[in-house]
Amino acid sequence: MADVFKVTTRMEGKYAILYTEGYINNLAGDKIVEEFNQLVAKDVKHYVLNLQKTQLVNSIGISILIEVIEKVQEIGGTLAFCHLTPIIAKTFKIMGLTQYSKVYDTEEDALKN
Amino acid sequence: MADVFKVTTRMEGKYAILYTEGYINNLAGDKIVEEFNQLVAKDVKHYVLNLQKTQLVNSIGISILIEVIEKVQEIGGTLAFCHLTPIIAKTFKIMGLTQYSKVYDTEEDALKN
Amino acid sequence: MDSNEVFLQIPMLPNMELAATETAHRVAEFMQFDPDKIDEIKIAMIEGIINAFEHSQSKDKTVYIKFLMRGDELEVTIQDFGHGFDLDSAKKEPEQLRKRGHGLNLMEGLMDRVDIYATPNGTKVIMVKRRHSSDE
Amino acid sequence: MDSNEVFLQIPMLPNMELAATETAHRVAEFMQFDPDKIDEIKIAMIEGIINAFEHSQSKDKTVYIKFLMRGDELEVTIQDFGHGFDLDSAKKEPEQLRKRGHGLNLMEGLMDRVDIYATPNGTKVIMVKRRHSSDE
Ligand SMILES: Nc1ncnc2c1ncn2[C@@H]1O[C@H](COP(=O)(O)OP(=O)(O)O)[C@@H](O)[C@H]1O
Ligand SMILES: Nc1ncnc2c1ncn2[C@@H]1O[C@H](COP(=O)(O)OP(=O)(O)O)[C@@H](O)[C@H]1O
Repeated sequence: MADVFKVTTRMEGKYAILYTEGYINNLAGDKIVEEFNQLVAKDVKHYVLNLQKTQLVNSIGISILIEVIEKVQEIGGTLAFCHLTPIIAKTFKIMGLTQYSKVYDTEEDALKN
Repeated sequence: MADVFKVTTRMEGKYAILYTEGYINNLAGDKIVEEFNQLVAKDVKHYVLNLQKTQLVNSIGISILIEVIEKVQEIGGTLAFCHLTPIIAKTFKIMGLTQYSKVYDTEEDALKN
Repeated sequence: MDSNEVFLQIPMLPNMELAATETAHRVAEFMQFDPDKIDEIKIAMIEGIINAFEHSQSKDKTVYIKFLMRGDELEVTIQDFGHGFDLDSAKKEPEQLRKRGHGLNLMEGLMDRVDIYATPNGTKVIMVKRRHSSDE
Repeated sequence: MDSNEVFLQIPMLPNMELAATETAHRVAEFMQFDPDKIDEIKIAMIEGIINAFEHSQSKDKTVYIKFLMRGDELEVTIQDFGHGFDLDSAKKEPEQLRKRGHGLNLMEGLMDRVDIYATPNGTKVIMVKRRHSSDE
């Protein structure tokens, strides 16, 4: 398990792809918001969160992601997730995230749609 | 941390390079011996153990590696280690392994020497 | 102690819940649970433990965790000696895209059985996961 | 319990020592030990724990582990209620390429201080690691 949470961003066309690494708890959620705010300031509207390197999440961390989803909706943008482990996908479903943002298997799929 | 220990082999010239993944305990040591015995049966004499994906070892696992070193010496072969974490290198030193087999930083270095 | 029990006491400090999930990992692996089931146990446990961290206000600032390996079943007990809570009002229906208040739902959604005993002397969450769930 | 203590009781079962090393990891990370020092603590602990597994013959088949965060120091106690051993005869000089018998040396080589109390009622190993060792 990655010990210190990290988030990095790669731009592809109009999309910002955020890669998380490690446990998404409240601190990790805050780091994602920080990264996201910088991108919004640069007028980026379309986001993909690639969670391939995240095995564990907690509901506080995810609640922060919900805030991000809301903000993206406010600016008329889109946010999709990809590379969720089956259990993180299940967690998102229980928490109702999947109603508000799309979940794709791969980054490619997320960018195509 | 890898949960189930794995060892895989790649041949390069006269060298067999064994890649370990996960905690080297007694069971892992036995798996390495098994792999090694198959290679000896195929007349391979020169070995490199790449421990890049091993973070933890215990002295029982390492004692089994010592047996492997002895067998290699018996058949007039060589065995080198590479990609040890600093603490595994320290562990090997305390256990006296570094007197009997060489330790290299990279696989390249191990194959050159 | 029976050799089918594991005890862990953790202080309410950042990321200490991961000590518990890693212990769960070893125990469930020993019981030959498959990796997805192990992840389900881990996320459910995180929710139980961070609830105690966040809400219990226990004076000893400690969470007591017990793992009981019982044949095909792993029973995990998460206990604190805080002030407890009212289960009925906590279990309100999830609103649309409600931000918080998913912990109890997650535990129930991820485990095979969850029993919660909340009293003014503390909270005890007993969660059970079976190696072969009936719903799969 | 003080909030600077962590307790763990593990049964003598395969790989259960990894539950203890992961707990150590979280505790040492919280104390801001650097990654190499954390690995040193983990390998030293593995040796103490597998010794109890292999040699103690304790009837309760349990190892009791305590972590004490004490300022810059982490103190780890590993205890079993087995038959103990004679420390002087166990600490013989290492032979050339001796296969077994490195556990005690490893603990001493990897930690800043190791005290062993072995009696016919069991063995207690107290190991200390400082965040800033003097030898580095
Ligand atoms: N161990 C506990 N001690 C005290 N109160 C608790 C405990 N666990 C849960 N609760 C109460 O139950 C409520 C619902 O918990 P949960 O579903 O996990 O959502 P959240 O933690 O996001 O509020 C909490 O807000 C809290 O009031
Ligand atoms: N917890 C323990 N209970 C009983 N005997 C022990 C314990 N720890 C160590 N010993 C004794 O000390 C000896 C040396 O231990 P160690 O240096 O770890 O080497 P090894 O375990 O390879 O024999 C063991 O062989 C055993 O006789």
